Amino acid sequence: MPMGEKDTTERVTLILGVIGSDVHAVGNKILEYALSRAGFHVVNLGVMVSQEEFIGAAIECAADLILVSSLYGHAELDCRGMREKCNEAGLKDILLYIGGNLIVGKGDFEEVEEHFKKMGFDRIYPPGTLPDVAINDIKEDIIRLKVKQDRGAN
Amino acid sequence: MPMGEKDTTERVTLILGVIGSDVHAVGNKILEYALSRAGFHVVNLGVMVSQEEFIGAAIECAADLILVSSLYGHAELDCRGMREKCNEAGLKDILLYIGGNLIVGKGDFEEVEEHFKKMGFDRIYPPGTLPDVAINDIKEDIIRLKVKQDRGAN
Amino acid sequence: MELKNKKLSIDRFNEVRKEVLASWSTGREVHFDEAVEYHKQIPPEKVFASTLDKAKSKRETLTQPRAGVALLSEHITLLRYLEQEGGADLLPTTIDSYTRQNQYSLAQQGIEESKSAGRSLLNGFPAVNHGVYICRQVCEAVGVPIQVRHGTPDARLLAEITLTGGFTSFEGGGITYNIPYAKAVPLERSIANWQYVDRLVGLFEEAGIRINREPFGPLTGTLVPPCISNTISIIEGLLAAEQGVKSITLGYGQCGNLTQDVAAIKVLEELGEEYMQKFGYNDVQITTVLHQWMGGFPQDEAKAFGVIAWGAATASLAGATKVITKSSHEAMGVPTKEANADGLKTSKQVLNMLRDQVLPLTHELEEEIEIIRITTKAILEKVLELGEDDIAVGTVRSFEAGVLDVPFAPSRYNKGLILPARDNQGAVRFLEPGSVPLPPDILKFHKDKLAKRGEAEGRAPDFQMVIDDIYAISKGRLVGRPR
Amino acid sequence: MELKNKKLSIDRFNEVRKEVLASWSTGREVHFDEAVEYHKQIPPEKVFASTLDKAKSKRETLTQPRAGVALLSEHITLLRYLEQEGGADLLPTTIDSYTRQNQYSLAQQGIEESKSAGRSLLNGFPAVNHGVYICRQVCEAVGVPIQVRHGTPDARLLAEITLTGGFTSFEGGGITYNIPYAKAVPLERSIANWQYVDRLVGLFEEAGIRINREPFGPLTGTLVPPCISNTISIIEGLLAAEQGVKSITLGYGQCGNLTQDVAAIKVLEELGEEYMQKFGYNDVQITTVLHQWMGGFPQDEAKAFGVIAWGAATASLAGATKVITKSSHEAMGVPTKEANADGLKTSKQVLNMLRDQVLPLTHELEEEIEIIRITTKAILEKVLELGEDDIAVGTVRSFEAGVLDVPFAPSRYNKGLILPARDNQGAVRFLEPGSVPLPPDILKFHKDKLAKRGEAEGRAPDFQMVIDDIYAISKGRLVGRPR
Ligand code: B12
Ligand code: B12
Repeated sequence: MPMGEKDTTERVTLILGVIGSDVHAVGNKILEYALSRAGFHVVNLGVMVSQEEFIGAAIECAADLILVSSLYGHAELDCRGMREKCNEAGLKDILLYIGGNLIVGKGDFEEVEEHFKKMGFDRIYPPGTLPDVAINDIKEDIIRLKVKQDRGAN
Repeated sequence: MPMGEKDTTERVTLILGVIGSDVHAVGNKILEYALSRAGFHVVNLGVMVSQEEFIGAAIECAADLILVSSLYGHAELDCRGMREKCNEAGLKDILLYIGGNLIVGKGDFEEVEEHFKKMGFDRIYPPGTLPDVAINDIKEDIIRLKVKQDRGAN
Repeated sequence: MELKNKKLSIDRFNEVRKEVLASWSTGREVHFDEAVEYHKQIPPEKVFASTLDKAKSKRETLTQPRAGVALLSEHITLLRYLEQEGGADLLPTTIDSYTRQNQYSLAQQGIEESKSAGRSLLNGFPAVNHGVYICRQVCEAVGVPIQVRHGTPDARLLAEITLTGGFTSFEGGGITYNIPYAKAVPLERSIANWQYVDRLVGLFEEAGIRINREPFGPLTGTLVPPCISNTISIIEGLLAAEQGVKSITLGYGQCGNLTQDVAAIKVLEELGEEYMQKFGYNDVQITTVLHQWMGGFPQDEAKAFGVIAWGAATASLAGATKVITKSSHEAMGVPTKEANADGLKTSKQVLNMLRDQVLPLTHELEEEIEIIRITTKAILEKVLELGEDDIAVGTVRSFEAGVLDVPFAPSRYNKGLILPARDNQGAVRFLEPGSVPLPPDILKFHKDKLAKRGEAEGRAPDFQMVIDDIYAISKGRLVGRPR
Repeated sequence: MELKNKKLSIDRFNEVRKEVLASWSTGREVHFDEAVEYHKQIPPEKVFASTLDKAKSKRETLTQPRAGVALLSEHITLLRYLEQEGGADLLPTTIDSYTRQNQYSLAQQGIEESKSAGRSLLNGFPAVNHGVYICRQVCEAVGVPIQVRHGTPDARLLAEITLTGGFTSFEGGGITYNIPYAKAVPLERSIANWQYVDRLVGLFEEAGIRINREPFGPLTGTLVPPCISNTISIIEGLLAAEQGVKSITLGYGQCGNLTQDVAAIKVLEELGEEYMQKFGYNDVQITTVLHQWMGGFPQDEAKAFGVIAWGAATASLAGATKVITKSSHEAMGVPTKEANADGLKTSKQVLNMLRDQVLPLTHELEEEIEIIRITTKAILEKVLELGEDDIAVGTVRSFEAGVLDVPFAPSRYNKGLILPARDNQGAVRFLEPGSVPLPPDILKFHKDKLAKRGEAEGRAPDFQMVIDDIYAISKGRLVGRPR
């Protein structure tokens, strides 16, 4: 029996926040609204969130996914070592998404994607990505993950 | 004794016109005004001037120089063979200048210059050239030419 | 035959038609009844007249670029790009300069050389040489209405071929496609030739097919006082209506001063309708078009974007039904399709941002409207007087007398006595009125305005001021101040 | 110490100064008297205050970009390019985000990594880390006045270093560089820290050196109702004036509706001057700045040029003393120097073309002016009431009470109860007034305006409408209509 839409989203907890010294709050507020309406359980840490705060919240809430925003251009500096810290904290399976304006300047997005993939992010989004895109991806990834977990549990 | 400014310009007759089926009249009117004010004897044929008309007028007025304008993009087609026709008509020494928007589209000007040099034009001007540029060049070229002719006459 | 503003008889039309269609081989492809059938299957959203009508009733300003290259597949690629990437609401097919002068052999040579050069050596699409079926391929390749834009004193064959070819709008007129576009074509002749074109459109109308017509408002594009261009646009509208044309878009080229431009468009529409009524053409749809600045552009592309955006803002605030867009390549050459699409997109962004905003009627705007209205009417009435109530005859006599006079025009049938210059706010005024019958108080208004500018600049208004104004926008300003 | 709107005593200032200068090594380079001597030799055309003054008296609108990169020579190259190619009348030095948060070690790391990466990994120029002498090299490298632009709640050290470093203008304030730029900085603290900055500027003033100050008007840049940003700009102006600042540029971020934007700038200037008088600051030079649209931009560059040009047109028609320009890269990332210069050039072309044109006062404009005037005054008076006539105290209490409230701000010291949305003409109105003390008839005006839009769109105004409006300009429109 395929999993119903409800099941997919209700079981899912997302951590949302803007990393580093970044204060861009508008997209964050919209993402919170749209992800919550899509049925996810959203824990929004707001702006200026450190790696430690993301990871702490993810552990506390048993989150499936961390959505990192970075608009102001310092994502390369701010995200360094995040995947490793997740691993150290025991968050081995956690999905890491990142979106926004990830580098300083208008770069080639494929290079940017490559770079952040290497840093351990599962999905990387170009500037101006609409929430719906993320919502679909989350559903897809989570189904895959849950199915995997369920299989593992059996 | 160097030639005075007066002498340089007063002895000079210029044929001015817009070649082919081109009707761009505004630049032509301004060129006529500016070149006349600079002291040259200007014979303005206006717009839609054929090669034959240019050459006929040059012979009739014993002109030193033909200034061809072409704005509308067909200069390559309209100017073909003009130098040869001048030669045939006995206008071996005549200076040929051309300016305007010489090709269709925004091309590399150096290529355009090269191309029209090969076609026998002495000076080629990029879009938007101001009359003063041409006035200085005419003086320079004419002095050289007259000196040469004077030497020849002696 | 003697020129008269009278609907051509069908006999006379058919007589001429034979000659016209015989003047180039592709004329053979024209069959009127078949053309009517062809038009009947064109869906309304691809028909110019209905699309303009809808826009007018929604108070929307549509975008339309200029575009045309020599060869079919390149031309289709270009138009599709402008539709899809540029979001053009209306498309053009700009005709090359040889075709405009009926030099079809030269056009043919241009086609051949373009083929071998691998790039367009012609500055437009040679529709006559291509013929009816190639035109239909063009029209069928896109999803929006498409218009023939050119500059042809004798466009009879071009009209036959392109209208049979499925185009639903045809630009031009006996004055606006002669005076700025020709040197030696008598007005009697060009007007007569355009009566033919209008009659052809009228025949389509009578057969149930509405073709849109558009006088070329901007004329020489360079400091044309609004009363001049408005008068001429309205005259051509009337000439077209007499031949049975029912959808007419009156055109105007932006001058740059917002108040004057908005006033010009408002008067154009108002008097256009008034004179249609006056002459009993009661069921003509009148719409308006503003052309973004038609004079010399800045070479710098960023600056050109500024000019383009200001043109779009003006069109929107004036409530024009459509705006003809320019590109950032304007000063340099025919734009690439990308540059052309960019001009559309810049314009669209501004139009959309201004769409819901209106420019309220102010005292200044009312004054400008009144000035343009009075002057336009004065000239129109003089034209009618000289023509003994025949506006075609009046037009010819008015140009002879300098009552109608277009600045910087190449035609020898244009007196060229008037000199325009900008006032201290950048509005175009008469420095020299020539023989244009400006009422004395209006003339004084113009002189005063220019005197004020002269004072501000510490110089007397003269030809140098005119030259400075011709260069001004290309040098990054509106008013050509001394440096 | 308790917050009060009172000129800091020199003793208190000097006490704090020691701490400030000790907080990073480059603090050692600051010597006030030497700085004054340094400023004395800066020619007037490179001084912000005098340049703004001149522009204001000539009714000219000056251009200024945003720009800053990590390393000195790149930064100089950038500024020179903007001056020479872009024709910027005024230059900025935008500070990176680490420095803004006083994270000088992170900034240092950013400098090092930028050096090895060969490109700027910082989003601005880390002036504190670079220190006084590097700042002077920047200021000496260009021929126009240059300003520090940032977003720093505690900018005391930054001000000490950059003003000693020769900059002649300093942006920001205790509210505008806290509420949109920080999450957890108490207003008491940021206002106190900015009193220090203003006092420092006052000391320069007393030593004969005029430094310009500029509250950051746009706040979060996103649908901020003009009465909110005007009130806050004026408050910061008053706080600065109390500390002895004599040249103040009040700022405003374009919303997009021309009438509203023009009205906002006019009221900002008018009330700015009125309140300065009211509190006895009689010799303060007030100028204004309009920021081109500060919210989300279209990704398409041609569309972005449309937004930029419309911003320039608005600045000109509003008569702002300067305009802060955006670039066509805005939605994508910090612009290249070429894109940045293009934004300047597009703006300049429009400014020049509109320079001699004025927007006449219409009924609609008067109404909008009246609405903004009444509301701004109502809020200002409430702030004074809550502060028992102390505007610093009143500000803190007003934010606590939601009397002052900025939409979408990240600060936890901001209530965030108001919701703005555009009306049917695109003017920004209150959908939710929160606790902002709108007079009842004004509130009704806002509600009616939004109801009208709701009607036009067949939906009730709600948060979805707000979201649609946030996205609208980036999607090519002004009003976020449902699709
Ligand atoms: C005004 C204008 C028109 C008016 C002309 C009115 C008239 N009869 O004069 C109208 C609207 C009628 C028109 C029609 C057309 N135009 Co036109 N027009 C322009 C425009 C906008 C300005 C030209 C102008 O008056 N400039 C001001 C004067 C003072 O400058 P100027 O003409 O460049 O001349 C100066 C210099 O170039 C120089 N100069 C010129 N010749 C020479 C020669 C020498 C020896 C020297 C030293 C200097 C020199 O000195 C002059 C004085 O400073 C230009 C684009 C632009 N520049 O912004 C297009 C432009 C020239 N037109 C163009 C085209 C294609 C046409 C049309 C074919 C189609 C159309 N788009 O409608 C028709 C052509 C009709 C025909 N058969 O010729 C193209 C040419 C494209 C190309 N080369 O790739 C241009 C560049 C626009 C574009 N980007 O597409 N046009
Ligand atoms: C408004 C704005 C501001 C406001 C922010 C107010 C506030 N506190 O929120 C102010 C004026 C204060 C500001 C300040 C600064 N800003 Co700013 N700002 C913008 C601007 C114009 C719009 C941002 C916005 O609100 N967009 C609307 C929302 C809805 O979209 P969004 O933020 O992009 O988010 C959406 C998507 O990206 C996506 N998304 C975001 N994150 C994620 C994550 C995931 C996983 C997914 C799936 C999707 C996703 O979903 C969101 C909702 O649709 C952008 C440029 C632009 N986009 O046009 C610059 C921009 C982001 N800012 C920039 C910069 C540099 C700054 C400053 C450093 C300096 C400055 N120029 O003043 C400071 C930084 C302060 C700091 N410490 O962070 C740069 C970043 C440059 C870069 N990366 O190369 C930009 C791109 C402008 C530019 N081109 O220079 N800014």
